[in-house]
Amino acid sequence: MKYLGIEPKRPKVGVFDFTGCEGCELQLANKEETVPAFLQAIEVVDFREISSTSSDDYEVALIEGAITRDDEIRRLKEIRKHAKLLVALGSCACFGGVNRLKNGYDLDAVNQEVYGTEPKETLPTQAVKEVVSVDLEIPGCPVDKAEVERIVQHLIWDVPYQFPAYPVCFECKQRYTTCVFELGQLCLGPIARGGCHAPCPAGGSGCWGCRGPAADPNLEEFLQIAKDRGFKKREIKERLSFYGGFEDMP
Amino acid sequence: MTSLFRPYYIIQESEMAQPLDYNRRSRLKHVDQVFRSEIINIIPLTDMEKLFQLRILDGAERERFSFLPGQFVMVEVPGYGEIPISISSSPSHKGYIELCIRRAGVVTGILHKTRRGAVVGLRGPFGTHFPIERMRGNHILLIAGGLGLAPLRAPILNVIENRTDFHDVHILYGTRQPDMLLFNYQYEEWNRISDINLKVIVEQGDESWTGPVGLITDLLKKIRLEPLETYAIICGPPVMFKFVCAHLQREGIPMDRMFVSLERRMHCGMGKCCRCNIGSTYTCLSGPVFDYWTVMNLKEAI
Amino acid sequence: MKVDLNIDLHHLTRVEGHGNIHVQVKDGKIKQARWDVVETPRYFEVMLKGKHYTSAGILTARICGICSIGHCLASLRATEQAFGINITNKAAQLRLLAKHGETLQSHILHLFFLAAPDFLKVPSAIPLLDSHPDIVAAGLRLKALGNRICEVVGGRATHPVSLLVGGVARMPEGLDDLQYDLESAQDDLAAAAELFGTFDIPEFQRETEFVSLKGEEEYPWIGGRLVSSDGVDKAEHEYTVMTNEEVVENNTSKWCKLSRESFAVGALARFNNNHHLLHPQALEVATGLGLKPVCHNPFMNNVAQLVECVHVVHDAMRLVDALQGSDSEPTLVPVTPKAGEGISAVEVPRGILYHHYRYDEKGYITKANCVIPTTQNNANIHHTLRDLVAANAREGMTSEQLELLCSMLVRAYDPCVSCSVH
Amino acid sequence: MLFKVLGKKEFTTFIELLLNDTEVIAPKQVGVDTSGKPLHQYLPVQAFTEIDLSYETTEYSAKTYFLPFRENLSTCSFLDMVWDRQIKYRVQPRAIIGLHACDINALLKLDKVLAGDRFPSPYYISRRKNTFIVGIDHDPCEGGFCQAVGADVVTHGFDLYLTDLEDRYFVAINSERGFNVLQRVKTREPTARDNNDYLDVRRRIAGQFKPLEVHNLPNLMDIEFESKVWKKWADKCLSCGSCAMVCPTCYCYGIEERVSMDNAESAKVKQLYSCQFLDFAMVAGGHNFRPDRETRLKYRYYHQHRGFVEAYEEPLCVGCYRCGRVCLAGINPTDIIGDLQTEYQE
Ligand SMILES: Cc1cc2nc3c(=O)[nH]c(=O)nc-3n(C[C@H](O)[C@H](O)[C@H](O)COP(=O)(O)OP(=O)(O)OC[C@H]3O[C@@H](n4cnc5c(N)ncnc54)[C@H](O)[C@@H]3O)c2cc1C
Ligand code: SF4
Ligand code: SF4
Ligand code: SF4
Repeated sequence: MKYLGIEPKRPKVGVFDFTGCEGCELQLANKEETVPAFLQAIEVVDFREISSTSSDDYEVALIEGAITRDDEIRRLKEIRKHAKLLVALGSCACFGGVNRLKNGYDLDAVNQEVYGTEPKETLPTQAVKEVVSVDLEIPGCPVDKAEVERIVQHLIWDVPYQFPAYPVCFECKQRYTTCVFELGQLCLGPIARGGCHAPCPAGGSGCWGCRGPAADPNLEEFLQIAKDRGFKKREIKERLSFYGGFEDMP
Repeated sequence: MTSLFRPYYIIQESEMAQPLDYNRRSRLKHVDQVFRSEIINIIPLTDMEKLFQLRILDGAERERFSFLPGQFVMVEVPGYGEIPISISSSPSHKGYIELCIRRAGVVTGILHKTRRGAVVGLRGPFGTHFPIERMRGNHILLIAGGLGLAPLRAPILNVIENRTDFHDVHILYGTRQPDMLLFNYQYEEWNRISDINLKVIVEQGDESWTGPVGLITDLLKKIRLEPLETYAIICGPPVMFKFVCAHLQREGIPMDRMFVSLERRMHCGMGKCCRCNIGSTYTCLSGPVFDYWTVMNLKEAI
Repeated sequence: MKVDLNIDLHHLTRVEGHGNIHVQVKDGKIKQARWDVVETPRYFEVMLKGKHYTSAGILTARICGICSIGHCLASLRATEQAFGINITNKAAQLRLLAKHGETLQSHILHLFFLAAPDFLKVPSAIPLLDSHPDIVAAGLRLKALGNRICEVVGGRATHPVSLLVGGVARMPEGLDDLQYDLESAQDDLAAAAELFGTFDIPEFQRETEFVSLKGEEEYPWIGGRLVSSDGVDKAEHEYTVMTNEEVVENNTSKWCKLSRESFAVGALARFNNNHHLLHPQALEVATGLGLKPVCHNPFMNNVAQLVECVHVVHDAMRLVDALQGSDSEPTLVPVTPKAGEGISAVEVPRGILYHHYRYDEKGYITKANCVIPTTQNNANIHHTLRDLVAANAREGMTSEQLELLCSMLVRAYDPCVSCSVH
Repeated sequence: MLFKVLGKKEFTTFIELLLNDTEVIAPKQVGVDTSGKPLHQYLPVQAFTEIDLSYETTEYSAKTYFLPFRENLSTCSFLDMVWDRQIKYRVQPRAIIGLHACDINALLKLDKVLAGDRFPSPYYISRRKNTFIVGIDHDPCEGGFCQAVGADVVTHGFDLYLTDLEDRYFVAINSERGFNVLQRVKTREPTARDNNDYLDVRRRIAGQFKPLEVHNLPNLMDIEFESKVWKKWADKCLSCGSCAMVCPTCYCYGIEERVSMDNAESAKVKQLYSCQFLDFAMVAGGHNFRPDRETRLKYRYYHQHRGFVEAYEEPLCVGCYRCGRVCLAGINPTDIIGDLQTEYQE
């Protein structure tokens, strides 16, 4: 619909999946009450998981999943050529996601363990930005559909979108959640990027940092706090490396 | 049993009956109402700035709306956000106001896409103003850098309209490049008015630029001042007004005769959201216009 | 008879994950008829190694974005088996409720948005927004209901956050609203049944072995004995006897077999083995749509899914009722890790899922194995495909028609390919 | 002020009266912390037994019932060039039982900013006027320094205020509304003994506070503007905003406007914010007036103990110590103020 005389353009969107659980793609079909409006605001020209139409004529490419094989690298580069705007959708695409955990092992041994004598082709996990240039990253495991909707709106309006600068803690407080540290559990809330509305601490698991670090996180103090509260190095490390989002941090 | 508490309906209370008047600091509680205003004209100034002429739709509200040079309004594009913008037109001009807006983010970005006829919301005017009354009978320096001409245009027009009230009037304006000059179609007019000294300078000229090249302080050096009978208004980025004010101070102009307009993040304009605090002074209530002495005394102001 | 047909379908659409169909019929002879899974392998079993028990459920949920709750529950149960933990009855009810939400969400997604377009002859559900808005709206409402259940109990629709080792983090809020929504879903379910009644489901029979959990008193979802329609009956921890995984060429997914060259799991298998435990209303829908045990038409898996939707909605109502009236029994019991091995079997939307972990005494995983339903189905899909081609490679059949039929067959299994290559 | 004495049994009746009539918010135990200490929160209650008036403190203040974390300010419906705005203020009456003096004082300070001043906030006033407040006296909470900032006693801003005299409550009545509601139950006039007991309790409470020097803070803040103390504490700050969320007086906010996916309507939502966030003072184009933790942390104290004093002759902080308790990094007002004083003395 037109508003203030601005004719909204309807961007042609392609959705492409690489190594991941397809949970982020699934989110595009979630938040059902606005799905029809969402699908009217954009023109889906390629979305293998829900549609048999396929096309190279897209402006926006949403990339889900990490890159773990040669054919994926080739396919991604091809998509990059067509897309005006390439968006990494979800933590796998943004950081490698949980797939990155395999990078800690020798890949031959990994293959041996799972496939025995018939190893399958695989590369160390890479985030999308490690293979092609990325215009926008939407983190989250899975992504938050409400946030995706807002970002798409900003794309349509052609105005910048700013991710929240605050950490998850803030949203936890706004939900009246009792701090999970108070309950004796580890939580990355103080250093993880907010915007997810803190479902995990509220649900009882503590934050695992799926959205990567908040703007200017105080990692040093966080490590001190975790240590003071008796959490072991191994546990903290496991948590920080879980989604690959804290990979670049010292 | 009748219920224990009678609900209190704020809109029915007597205070609410008063008309909307932000300037008189009324006790009115309906402060979240906006004036629905129509964009009557859009005038592109540069690649980044456009001048918007806005008319309040409701006739009675329009009649009542008045402001002083230096004050700002909160402009709301429903759904996108609300931003502070200085009024760029003359206070004596009734009927519509002019806002010069640079494309910078969400709201300004959307405003730049709207078309004539679109309706936006206005609240205000808010904030302090330049003390034009006090300046009468003095020499006037009006100095702007870059987008600073937007807030300065109101006092410029005000001074021009009341030219006889003032002694010498100097308007100095500088930008980085010639294509960034705002309101260049008006210089001719301002310059033709005898007795107004308008000088424009750019930091980097181009092929077509014939005027002076350099910093705004270069223009200042050429002006002979009578410091104790001069008032100065300086609008522009902090680095610029810091240099200019320091220069003028050395020339002997008292710090409380120089006025600047500060910019801070704002969400309400009413001293509630705290986002514009400098130290702990609300820019929206005690500013945006401050004299230089106050600015010097505000910790973290520049 | 001269029948030449060629299908070279890369990355079949409207299924989860990447798989290819290759068919070549020359002079009426099948040269090849293949279902190849080419999804990139992810090596979850390796990633699990060295992880703390608190991470296992969260990590394995990421095996699949559609059945994340199923994976999480299988993982928790395996860990609890290893530590010798018994969760409370209330926690079990909550978990089952979350599972029902997922089953509903997943089945509806498949039925309305992945499968229905074939029957309505459109490439996706998107054009249906304009042509059949009522159908789309009903589908979205049912899917939303499934997701809401997951959200209320699991804390989030995809990748649950409240399901922990030892039970469920907290008693959910909003059960009243849920009950109301469940009751109001009846009309949409009836509409769905009516819609599927109008669909032309291909007639095709193939004698198949069906594997599922064995229901004792209730339609089975979490844990219990394992059965096959060919008469195998094993305990949960003997799962390897049921799966017999092997690595095959051309496939990043493994293949499984039991009494025959392949077997099937999923809604149809559960129905065939446990139909007598379905809610009467669900059975009525089954009868109405011509689904009778033991059904050997793989396309009828769609109908079995719909029947299960009816069943889980009714069962969810029962669970919500029970939970609302329940006492102050905790939802979470304390957990002390210990060295040991745990195996669990859970019926997820696409069939039976096994998780198997070995723990050290500090609660870190030393070995893990997961057997995914689609992994178990892949061989069967492959073999059925060949039979389907054989039955249809006759005069008048075009490559396009056959491609659609083959695609519909694969989709009928609702394969979760990335899962199968976890 | 009028005083009455209310028996404990009548008090139960009184609360039940409220419960039957309106939404009641009261301190409620929500769990225990790692050391087994009970945790309380102001939450809606359905029965008298859920209320625990002997609570020491709550993690969150009652601020959220006046300044919700998120509040819809208005909605707009669009039609191409024009739009129509709807504003709704909350008017449902509500009662909050068991607020301590500091929390009522906090409301009085918020009143100054949000209900008085040049632009009163209708959203706030509407909630404030529709909330029936019953306060209660209590022994100092751990860490609290309300006496130092003059917030340990409260003389107005409530409807009723209770002092527990073991078998009965001594009730101060501060509003006509309070008076009327109290008339629904049996009360009696205080006797000399009641008065004595009441004053004893007050004296006992007042005698238990630890001193903290704050009177010189407005000046000290300016003198110690460049102090190393700020950096020392700011290095620990996580910029998570928890302090501002639990504080009964922090009122800063941000505005978020959203358009519905079908472009038919929009909502203007106010979200309480924190001055500790990186983008608190960031403007378009990326300039940030307080880019580092040090200036942000300092600003919070500056606002509370200097700016507010300048404007209203009293600090904004009521000494409830909630910010100190919630901070994972252990940043707290007593230590910071203490450090500043020490440094000043050196
Ligand atoms: C008193 C005053 C007068 C101003 N006058 C003018 C003018 O005449 N012409 C002009 O082009 N600009 C003026 N500005 C700057 C203008 O307000 C910002 O450019 C504008 O807010 C950017 O909004 P946005 O939504 O496009 O940017 P975004 O980056 O999307 O900003 C998001 C929000 O941050 C806040 N914000 C961001 N930058 C500023 C800022 N610089 N000042 C205040 N709030 C900000 C606003 O609330 C805005 O909605 C003035 C600012 C102030 C304080
Ligand atoms: S980011 Fe998470 S939800 Fe998204 S594809 Fe990866 S594992 Fe799945
Ligand atoms: S709370 Fe943490 S793990 Fe959970 S969604 Fe938010 S950022 Fe991700
Ligand atoms: S600053 Fe801290 S101690 Fe002071 S009122 Fe706020 S939360 Fe309480």
